[in-house]
Amino acid sequence: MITILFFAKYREQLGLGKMNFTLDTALSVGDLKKRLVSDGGEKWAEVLLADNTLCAVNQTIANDSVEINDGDEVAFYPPVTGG
Amino acid sequence: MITILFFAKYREQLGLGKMNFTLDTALSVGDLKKRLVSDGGEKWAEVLLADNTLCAVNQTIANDSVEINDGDEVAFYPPVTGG
Amino acid sequence: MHSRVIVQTDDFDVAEECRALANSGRCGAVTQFVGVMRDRNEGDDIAAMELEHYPGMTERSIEAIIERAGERWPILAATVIHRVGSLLPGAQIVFVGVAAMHRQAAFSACEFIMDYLKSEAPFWKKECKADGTERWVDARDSDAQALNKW
Amino acid sequence: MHSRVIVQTDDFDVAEECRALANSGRCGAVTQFVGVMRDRNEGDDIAAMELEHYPGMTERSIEAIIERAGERWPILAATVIHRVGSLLPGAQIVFVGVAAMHRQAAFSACEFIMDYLKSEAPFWKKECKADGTERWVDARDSDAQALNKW
Repeated sequence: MITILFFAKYREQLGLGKMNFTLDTALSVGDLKKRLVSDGGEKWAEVLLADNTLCAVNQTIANDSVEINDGDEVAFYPPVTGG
Repeated sequence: MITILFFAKYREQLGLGKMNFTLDTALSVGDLKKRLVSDGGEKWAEVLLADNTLCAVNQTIANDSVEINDGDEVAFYPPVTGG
Repeated sequence: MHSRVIVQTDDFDVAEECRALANSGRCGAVTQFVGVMRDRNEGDDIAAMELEHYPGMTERSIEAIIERAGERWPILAATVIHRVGSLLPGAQIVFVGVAAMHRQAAFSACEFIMDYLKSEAPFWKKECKADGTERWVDARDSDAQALNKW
Repeated sequence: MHSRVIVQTDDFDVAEECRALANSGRCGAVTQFVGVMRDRNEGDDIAAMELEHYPGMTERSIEAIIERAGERWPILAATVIHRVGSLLPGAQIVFVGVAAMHRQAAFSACEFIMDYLKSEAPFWKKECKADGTERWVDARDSDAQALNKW
Protein backbone atom coordinates (compact mmCIF):
# COMPACT_ATOMS: atom_id res chain seq x y z
CA MET A 1 0.00 0.00 0.00
CA ILE A 2 1.18 3.52 -0.78
CA THR A 3 -0.03 6.90 0.45
CA ILE A 4 -0.96 9.53 -2.12
CA LEU A 5 -1.18 13.20 -1.16
CA PHE A 6 -2.68 16.15 -3.00
CA PHE A 7 -1.97 19.77 -2.15
CA ALA A 8 -3.44 23.20 -2.66
CA LYS A 9 -5.54 23.65 -5.80
CA TYR A 10 -5.37 19.94 -6.60
CA ARG A 11 -6.63 18.98 -3.15
CA GLU A 12 -9.60 21.25 -3.73
CA GLN A 13 -10.24 20.12 -7.30
CA LEU A 14 -10.31 16.47 -6.25
CA GLY A 15 -11.92 17.16 -2.86
CA LEU A 16 -9.23 14.87 -1.46
CA GLY A 17 -6.00 15.50 0.46
CA LYS A 18 -4.85 11.96 1.12
CA MET A 19 -5.68 8.47 -0.12
CA ASN A 20 -4.27 4.98 0.22
CA PHE A 21 -3.63 2.92 -2.87
CA THR A 22 -2.83 -0.76 -3.03
CA LEU A 23 0.14 -1.55 -5.20
CA ASP A 24 -0.53 -4.95 -6.77
CA THR A 25 2.47 -4.62 -9.07
CA ALA A 26 5.50 -2.31 -9.42
CA LEU A 27 4.50 0.99 -10.95
CA SER A 28 6.30 4.08 -12.20
CA VAL A 29 4.96 7.55 -11.44
CA GLY A 30 3.70 7.72 -15.02
CA ASP A 31 1.91 4.35 -14.63
CA LEU A 32 0.31 5.50 -11.39
CA LYS A 33 -1.01 8.66 -13.03
CA LYS A 34 -2.60 6.61 -15.83
CA ARG A 35 -4.19 4.20 -13.34
CA LEU A 36 -5.62 7.05 -11.26
CA VAL A 37 -6.98 8.83 -14.33
CA SER A 38 -8.52 5.64 -15.70
CA ASP A 39 -10.17 4.99 -12.32
CA GLY A 40 -11.20 8.58 -11.65
CA GLY A 41 -11.95 10.15 -15.02
CA GLU A 42 -11.89 13.71 -16.36
CA LYS A 43 -11.36 15.56 -13.10
CA TRP A 44 -8.30 13.47 -12.32
CA ALA A 45 -6.88 13.88 -15.81
CA GLU A 46 -7.03 17.66 -15.37
CA VAL A 47 -4.94 17.42 -12.22
CA LEU A 48 -2.52 14.63 -12.97
CA LEU A 49 -1.87 15.18 -16.67
CA ALA A 50 -1.41 18.96 -16.52
CA ASP A 51 1.95 20.05 -17.96
CA ASN A 52 3.12 21.65 -14.75
CA THR A 53 1.95 19.06 -12.21
CA LEU A 54 4.77 18.17 -9.86
CA CYS A 55 5.26 14.80 -8.21
CA ALA A 56 7.35 13.88 -5.18
CA VAL A 57 8.09 10.32 -4.10
CA ASN A 58 9.08 10.10 -0.45
CA GLN A 59 9.40 13.89 -0.43
CA THR A 60 11.86 14.03 -3.31
CA ILE A 61 10.86 15.48 -6.68
CA ALA A 62 10.21 12.60 -9.12
CA ASN A 63 9.58 12.46 -12.85
CA ASP A 64 7.30 9.97 -14.60
CA SER A 65 9.95 7.26 -14.85
CA VAL A 66 10.63 7.01 -11.10
CA GLU A 67 9.64 3.62 -9.66
CA ILE A 68 7.17 3.51 -6.76
CA ASN A 69 7.58 0.86 -4.08
CA ASP A 70 5.28 -0.46 -1.39
CA GLY A 71 5.14 1.92 1.58
CA ASP A 72 6.12 4.99 -0.45
CA GLU A 73 4.56 8.43 -0.01
CA VAL A 74 3.62 9.95 -3.34
CA ALA A 75 2.52 13.59 -3.61
CA PHE A 76 1.04 15.56 -6.50
CA TYR A 77 1.01 19.33 -6.39
CA PRO A 78 0.89 22.46 -8.55
CA PRO A 79 3.85 24.84 -9.01
CA VAL A 80 4.86 26.30 -5.67
CA THR A 81 4.08 29.89 -4.69
CA GLY A 82 5.59 30.43 -1.28
CA GLY A 83 7.98 33.08 -0.06
CA MET B 1 38.67 82.78 7.28
CA ILE B 2 38.14 79.10 6.60
CA THR B 3 37.76 76.15 8.97
CA ILE B 4 40.03 73.17 8.50
CA LEU B 5 39.14 69.79 10.01
CA PHE B 6 41.24 66.68 10.49
CA PHE B 7 39.82 63.26 11.25
CA ALA B 8 40.86 59.93 12.71
CA LYS B 9 44.56 59.06 12.28
CA TYR B 10 45.35 62.52 10.89
CA ARG B 11 43.74 64.23 13.87
CA GLU B 12 45.96 62.15 16.14
CA GLN B 13 49.13 62.62 14.05
CA LEU B 14 48.73 66.39 14.06
CA GLY B 15 47.28 66.55 17.56
CA LEU B 16 44.64 68.80 16.06
CA GLY B 17 41.00 68.29 15.05
CA LYS B 18 40.05 71.77 13.95
CA MET B 19 41.81 74.99 13.05
CA ASN B 20 40.96 78.36 11.56
CA PHE B 21 42.96 79.68 8.67
CA THR B 22 42.88 83.19 7.24
CA LEU B 23 42.54 83.25 3.51
CA ASP B 24 44.45 86.31 2.27
CA THR B 25 44.09 85.26 -1.35
CA ALA B 26 42.10 82.69 -3.34
CA LEU B 27 43.61 79.22 -2.94
CA SER B 28 43.04 75.83 -4.45
CA VAL B 29 43.07 72.70 -2.28
CA GLY B 30 46.54 71.94 -3.63
CA ASP B 31 47.75 75.45 -2.74
CA LEU B 32 46.35 75.12 0.77
CA LYS B 33 48.17 71.83 1.29
CA LYS B 34 51.45 73.42 0.22
CA ARG B 35 50.90 76.40 2.54
CA LEU B 36 50.11 74.18 5.51
CA VAL B 37 53.12 71.95 4.85
CA SER B 38 55.44 74.93 4.46
CA ASP B 39 54.11 76.37 7.74
CA GLY B 40 54.02 73.09 9.66
CA GLY B 41 56.84 70.95 8.34
CA GLU B 42 57.47 67.20 8.11
CA LYS B 43 54.55 65.98 10.21
CA TRP B 44 52.13 67.94 8.05
CA ALA B 45 53.68 66.68 4.83
CA GLU B 46 53.11 63.11 5.98
CA VAL B 47 49.42 63.78 6.44
CA LEU B 48 48.61 66.16 3.61
CA LEU B 49 50.83 64.82 0.85
CA ALA B 50 50.09 61.12 1.35
CA ASP B 51 48.77 59.48 -1.83
CA ASN B 52 45.48 58.46 -0.27
CA THR B 53 44.64 61.59 1.72
CA LEU B 54 41.10 62.68 1.01
CA CYS B 55 39.84 66.25 1.03
CA ALA B 56 36.31 67.56 1.27
CA VAL B 57 35.33 71.19 0.73
CA ASN B 58 31.99 72.05 2.32
CA GLN B 59 31.42 68.34 2.86
CA THR B 60 31.87 67.41 -0.79
CA ILE B 61 34.89 65.40 -1.98
CA ALA B 62 37.38 67.77 -3.63
CA ASN B 63 40.58 67.25 -5.61
CA ASP B 64 43.62 69.50 -5.57
CA SER B 65 42.24 71.86 -8.21
CA VAL B 66 39.06 72.81 -6.33
CA GLU B 67 38.97 76.48 -5.34
CA ILE B 68 38.51 77.38 -1.68
CA ASN B 69 36.52 80.48 -0.76
CA ASP B 70 36.21 82.48 2.41
CA GLY B 71 33.89 80.78 4.92
CA ASP B 72 34.46 77.30 3.48
CA GLU B 73 34.86 74.19 5.60
CA VAL B 74 37.81 72.10 4.43
CA ALA B 75 38.43 68.60 5.78
CA PHE B 76 41.37 66.24 5.39
CA TYR B 77 40.95 62.57 6.25
CA PRO B 78 42.36 59.10 5.54
CA PRO B 79 40.50 56.43 3.53
CA VAL B 80 37.22 55.57 5.25
CA THR B 81 36.71 52.33 7.16
CA GLY B 82 33.12 52.33 8.39
CA GLY B 83 30.37 49.77 7.93
CA MET C 1 27.58 25.78 9.37
CA HIS C 2 24.52 25.96 11.58
CA SER C 3 21.08 25.88 9.97
CA ARG C 4 17.62 26.36 11.39
CA VAL C 5 14.41 25.81 9.41
CA ILE C 6 10.99 26.43 10.90
CA VAL C 7 7.47 26.39 9.45
CA GLN C 8 4.99 27.93 11.86
CA THR C 9 1.71 29.84 12.07
CA ASP C 10 3.14 32.36 14.56
CA ASP C 11 4.88 35.57 13.64
CA PHE C 12 8.65 35.87 14.15
CA ASP C 13 10.91 38.50 15.71
CA VAL C 14 13.52 39.75 13.27
CA ALA C 15 15.71 41.24 16.02
CA GLU C 16 15.79 37.96 17.93
CA GLU C 17 16.73 36.03 14.80
CA CYS C 18 19.44 38.56 13.98
CA ARG C 19 20.94 38.25 17.46
CA ALA C 20 20.95 34.44 17.23
CA LEU C 21 22.63 34.56 13.80
CA ALA C 22 25.29 37.03 14.98
CA ASN C 23 26.07 34.92 18.02
CA SER C 24 29.57 33.90 16.94
CA GLY C 25 32.71 35.93 17.49
CA ARG C 26 33.61 35.37 13.85
CA CYS C 27 30.37 36.83 12.48
CA GLY C 28 30.84 40.19 10.79
CA ALA C 29 27.74 40.31 8.59
CA VAL C 30 24.11 39.29 8.87
CA THR C 31 21.88 39.64 5.83
CA GLN C 32 18.16 39.22 6.25
CA PHE C 33 15.22 39.05 3.91
CA VAL C 34 11.64 39.47 5.09
CA GLY C 35 8.78 38.78 2.71
CA VAL C 36 5.74 40.89 3.51
CA MET C 37 2.14 40.41 2.43
CA ARG C 38 1.03 43.12 0.02
CA ASP C 39 -2.53 44.45 -0.02
CA ARG C 40 -2.79 44.26 -3.82
CA ASN C 41 -1.89 41.59 -6.37
CA GLU C 42 -2.59 41.32 -10.08
CA GLY C 43 -4.65 44.49 -9.90
CA ASP C 44 -6.96 43.32 -7.09
CA ASP C 45 -7.29 44.36 -3.46
CA ILE C 46 -6.37 41.43 -1.26
CA ALA C 47 -8.06 41.06 2.13
CA ALA C 48 -6.32 37.93 3.42
CA MET C 49 -4.16 35.00 2.41
CA GLU C 50 -4.05 31.33 3.31
CA LEU C 51 -0.70 29.55 3.15
CA GLU C 52 -0.45 25.77 2.80
CA HIS C 53 2.67 23.58 2.85
CA TYR C 54 3.76 19.95 2.62
CA PRO C 55 4.87 19.10 6.17
CA GLY C 56 8.19 17.32 6.15
CA MET C 57 9.08 17.88 2.51
CA THR C 58 8.95 21.66 2.90
CA GLU C 59 11.51 21.61 5.71
CA ARG C 60 13.70 19.08 3.89
CA SER C 61 13.72 21.07 0.68
CA ILE C 62 14.72 24.26 2.50
CA GLU C 63 17.46 22.40 4.38
CA ALA C 64 18.77 21.18 1.03
CA ILE C 65 18.79 24.72 -0.37
CA ILE C 66 20.73 25.99 2.66
CA GLU C 67 23.17 23.11 2.23
CA ARG C 68 23.79 24.12 -1.39
CA ALA C 69 24.30 27.76 -0.33
CA GLY C 70 26.83 26.57 2.26
CA GLU C 71 28.78 24.75 -0.44
CA ARG C 72 28.98 27.89 -2.58
CA TRP C 73 29.74 30.55 0.02
CA PRO C 74 31.58 30.55 3.36
CA ILE C 75 28.61 31.14 5.64
CA LEU C 76 28.46 30.57 9.39
CA ALA C 77 24.72 30.11 9.93
CA ALA C 78 21.39 30.34 8.12
CA THR C 79 17.84 30.59 9.42
CA VAL C 80 14.64 30.23 7.42
CA ILE C 81 11.23 30.77 9.02
CA HIS C 82 8.12 30.51 6.88
CA ARG C 83 4.63 31.12 8.15
CA VAL C 84 1.57 29.12 7.12
CA GLY C 85 -2.15 29.52 7.82
CA SER C 86 -4.09 32.77 7.61
CA LEU C 87 -2.26 36.05 7.07
CA LEU C 88 -3.40 39.63 6.68
CA PRO C 89 -1.84 42.41 4.55
CA GLY C 90 1.34 43.77 6.12
CA ALA C 91 2.11 40.46 7.82
CA GLN C 92 5.60 39.04 7.73
CA ILE C 93 5.48 35.84 5.62
CA VAL C 94 9.03 34.57 5.41
CA PHE C 95 12.41 35.24 7.02
CA VAL C 96 15.73 34.27 5.46
CA GLY C 97 18.80 35.23 7.49
CA VAL C 98 22.44 34.41 6.81
CA ALA C 99 25.52 35.09 8.95
CA ALA C 100 29.03 35.18 7.52
CA MET C 101 32.41 36.69 8.29
CA HIS C 102 32.07 39.09 5.36
CA ARG C 103 29.11 40.72 3.69
CA GLN C 104 29.53 39.42 0.13
CA ALA C 105 28.90 35.79 1.14
CA ALA C 106 26.00 36.81 3.39
CA PHE C 107 24.28 38.79 0.62
CA SER C 108 24.75 36.16 -2.07
CA ALA C 109 23.70 33.21 0.09
CA CYS C 110 20.62 35.05 1.39
CA GLU C 111 19.40 35.92 -2.10
CA PHE C 112 20.24 32.41 -3.37
CA ILE C 113 18.25 30.75 -0.57
CA MET C 114 15.27 33.05 -1.15
CA ASP C 115 15.32 32.52 -4.93
CA TYR C 116 15.37 28.73 -4.59
CA LEU C 117 12.81 28.72 -1.79
CA LYS C 118 10.47 30.55 -4.16
CA SER C 119 10.91 27.92 -6.87
CA GLU C 120 11.36 24.68 -4.94
CA ALA C 121 9.91 24.74 -1.45
CA PRO C 122 6.35 23.35 -1.43
CA PHE C 123 4.22 26.24 -0.23
CA TRP C 124 1.03 27.48 -1.87
CA LYS C 125 -0.79 30.76 -1.45
CA LYS C 126 -4.51 31.27 -1.74
CA GLU C 127 -5.72 34.84 -1.85
CA CYS C 128 -9.00 36.09 -0.50
CA LYS C 129 -9.86 39.16 -2.51
CA ALA C 130 -11.56 42.19 -0.98
CA ASP C 131 -14.72 41.26 -2.94
CA GLY C 132 -14.87 37.93 -1.07
CA THR C 133 -13.79 35.63 -3.89
CA GLU C 134 -10.80 33.32 -3.53
CA ARG C 135 -8.06 32.27 -5.92
CA TRP C 136 -4.87 30.24 -5.82
CA VAL C 137 -1.86 32.35 -6.69
CA ASP C 138 -0.14 31.35 -9.93
CA ALA C 139 3.60 30.75 -10.05
CA ARG C 140 5.51 33.65 -11.64
CA ASP C 141 7.84 33.32 -14.60
CA SER C 142 10.08 35.93 -12.98
CA ASP C 143 10.73 33.56 -10.08
CA ALA C 144 11.89 30.81 -12.44
CA GLN C 145 14.05 33.36 -14.30
CA ALA C 146 15.59 34.56 -11.03
CA LEU C 147 17.44 31.23 -10.83
CA ASN C 148 19.39 31.98 -14.01
CA LYS C 149 21.77 34.25 -12.15
CA TRP C 150 23.05 31.39 -10.00
CA MET D 1 10.94 57.04 -1.83
CA HIS D 2 11.35 57.58 1.87
CA SER D 3 14.85 57.64 3.35
CA ARG D 4 16.08 57.77 6.92
CA VAL D 5 19.75 58.20 7.89
CA ILE D 6 20.90 58.18 11.49
CA VAL D 7 24.33 58.26 13.13
CA GLN D 8 24.09 57.45 16.82
CA THR D 9 25.95 55.93 19.75
CA ASP D 10 22.95 53.83 20.80
CA ASP D 11 22.18 50.34 19.57
CA PHE D 12 19.23 49.82 17.19
CA ASP D 13 16.33 47.38 17.06
CA VAL D 14 16.25 45.44 13.81
CA ALA D 15 12.64 44.34 14.26
CA GLU D 16 11.45 47.90 14.81
CA GLU D 17 13.31 49.08 11.70
CA CYS D 18 11.86 46.22 9.69
CA ARG D 19 8.32 47.07 10.77
CA ALA D 20 8.83 50.73 9.86
CA LEU D 21 10.20 49.80 6.43
CA ALA D 22 7.35 47.38 5.73
CA ASN D 23 4.76 49.97 6.70
CA SER D 24 3.30 50.47 3.23
CA GLY D 25 0.61 48.29 1.67
CA ARG D 26 2.74 48.06 -1.47
CA CYS D 27 5.79 46.64 0.33
CA GLY D 28 6.41 42.98 -0.45
CA ALA D 29 10.10 42.70 0.42
CA VAL D 30 12.43 44.07 3.07
CA THR D 31 16.14 43.33 2.82
CA GLN D 32 18.36 44.14 5.74
CA PHE D 33 22.07 44.10 6.35
CA VAL D 34 23.56 44.25 9.83
CA GLY D 35 27.30 44.70 10.26
CA VAL D 36 28.56 43.06 13.43
CA MET D 37 31.83 43.66 15.29
CA ARG D 38 34.10 40.62 15.09
CA ASP D 39 36.41 39.63 17.94
CA ARG D 40 39.39 39.10 15.63
CA ASN D 41 40.91 41.11 12.80
CA GLU D 42 44.13 40.71 10.84
CA GLY D 43 45.11 37.83 13.11
CA ASP D 44 44.70 39.72 16.39
CA ASP D 45 42.16 39.45 19.18
CA ILE D 46 40.19 42.68 19.37
CA ALA D 47 38.86 43.87 22.72
CA ALA D 48 37.01 47.01 21.65
CA MET D 49 36.56 49.48 18.85
CA GLU D 50 36.15 53.24 18.61
CA LEU D 51 34.18 54.65 15.70
CA GLU D 52 34.59 58.25 14.53
CA HIS D 53 32.66 60.12 11.84
CA TYR D 54 32.40 63.52 10.17
CA PRO D 55 29.13 64.97 11.49
CA GLY D 56 27.09 66.39 8.66
CA MET D 57 29.11 65.04 5.78
CA THR D 58 28.57 61.44 6.86
CA GLU D 59 24.80 61.81 6.80
CA ARG D 60 24.89 63.73 3.51
CA SER D 61 27.04 61.15 1.80
CA ILE D 62 24.75 58.31 2.89
CA GLU D 63 21.69 60.27 1.71
CA ALA D 64 23.39 60.67 -1.67
CA ILE D 65 24.08 56.94 -1.88
CA ILE D 66 20.44 56.12 -1.09
CA GLU D 67 19.38 58.63 -3.74
CA ARG D 68 21.53 56.87 -6.33
CA ALA D 69 20.09 53.49 -5.31
CA GLY D 70 16.59 54.92 -5.72
CA GLU D 71 17.43 56.00 -9.27
CA ARG D 72 18.58 52.49 -10.20
CA TRP D 73 15.92 50.34 -8.54
CA PRO D 74 12.24 50.86 -7.73
CA ILE D 75 12.50 50.99 -3.94
CA LEU D 76 9.90 52.31 -1.51
CA ALA D 77 12.06 53.19 1.49
CA ALA D 78 15.60 52.89 2.82
CA THR D 79 17.01 53.23 6.32
CA VAL D 80 20.66 53.47 7.31
CA ILE D 81 21.73 53.55 10.95
CA HIS D 82 25.42 53.67 11.81
CA ARG D 83 26.77 53.62 15.32
CA VAL D 84 29.77 55.65 16.51
CA GLY D 85 31.70 55.72 19.77
CA SER D 86 32.89 52.68 21.72
CA LEU D 87 31.76 49.22 20.66
CA LEU D 88 32.49 45.73 21.96
CA PRO D 89 32.77 42.49 19.97
CA GLY D 90 29.36 41.15 18.93
CA ALA D 91 27.88 44.66 18.81
CA GLN D 92 25.73 45.74 15.90
CA ILE D 93 27.63 48.44 14.00
CA VAL D 94 25.51 49.32 10.99
CA PHE D 95 22.02 48.69 9.69
CA VAL D 96 21.00 49.04 6.04
CA GLY D 97 17.37 48.23 5.29
CA VAL D 98 15.49 48.56 2.01
CA ALA D 99 11.79 48.06 1.27
CA ALA D 100 10.48 47.38 -2.23
CA MET D 101 7.52 45.75 -3.92
CA HIS D 102 9.67 42.87 -5.09
CA ARG D 103 12.76 41.22 -3.68
CA GLN D 104 15.21 41.74 -6.56
CA ALA D 105 15.21 45.51 -6.14
CA ALA D 106 15.40 45.23 -2.35
CA PHE D 107 18.41 42.90 -2.49
CA SER D 108 20.33 44.90 -5.10
CA ALA D 109 19.70 48.29 -3.51
CA CYS D 110 20.66 47.04 -0.04
CA GLU D 111 23.96 45.60 -1.24
CA PHE D 112 24.64 48.70 -3.36
CA ILE D 113 24.07 51.06 -0.42
CA MET D 114 26.27 48.95 1.84
CA ASP D 115 29.08 48.72 -0.74
CA TYR D 116 29.14 52.48 -1.31
CA LEU D 117 28.79 53.27 2.39
CA LYS D 118 31.96 51.23 2.95
CA SER D 119 33.88 53.22 0.35
CA GLU D 120 32.45 56.72 0.62
CA ALA D 121 30.86 57.48 3.97
CA PRO D 122 33.35 59.17 6.31
CA PHE D 123 33.65 56.76 9.23
CA TRP D 124 36.90 55.52 10.76
CA LYS D 125 37.51 52.57 13.02
CA LYS D 126 40.20 52.34 15.66
CA GLU D 127 40.75 48.94 17.19
CA CYS D 128 41.86 48.29 20.74
CA LYS D 129 43.64 44.94 20.67
CA ALA D 130 43.39 42.45 23.52
CA ASP D 131 47.04 43.25 24.38
CA GLY D 132 46.06 46.88 25.04
CA THR D 133 47.62 48.46 21.96
CA GLU D 134 45.54 50.52 19.54
CA ARG D 135 45.57 50.84 15.77
CA TRP D 136 43.54 52.57 13.09
CA VAL D 137 41.95 50.07 10.72
CA ASP D 138 43.25 50.24 7.16
CA ALA D 139 40.88 50.46 4.21
CA ARG D 140 40.53 47.17 2.37
CA ASP D 141 41.16 46.69 -1.35
CA SER D 142 38.24 44.26 -1.43
CA ASP D 143 35.88 47.10 -0.48
CA ALA D 144 37.08 49.20 -3.41
CA GLN D 145 36.77 46.18 -5.71
CA ALA D 146 33.22 45.50 -4.48
CA LEU D 147 32.13 48.63 -6.38
CA ASN D 148 33.08 47.09 -9.70
CA LYS D 149 29.91 45.04 -9.83
CA TRP D 150 27.71 48.16 -9.93
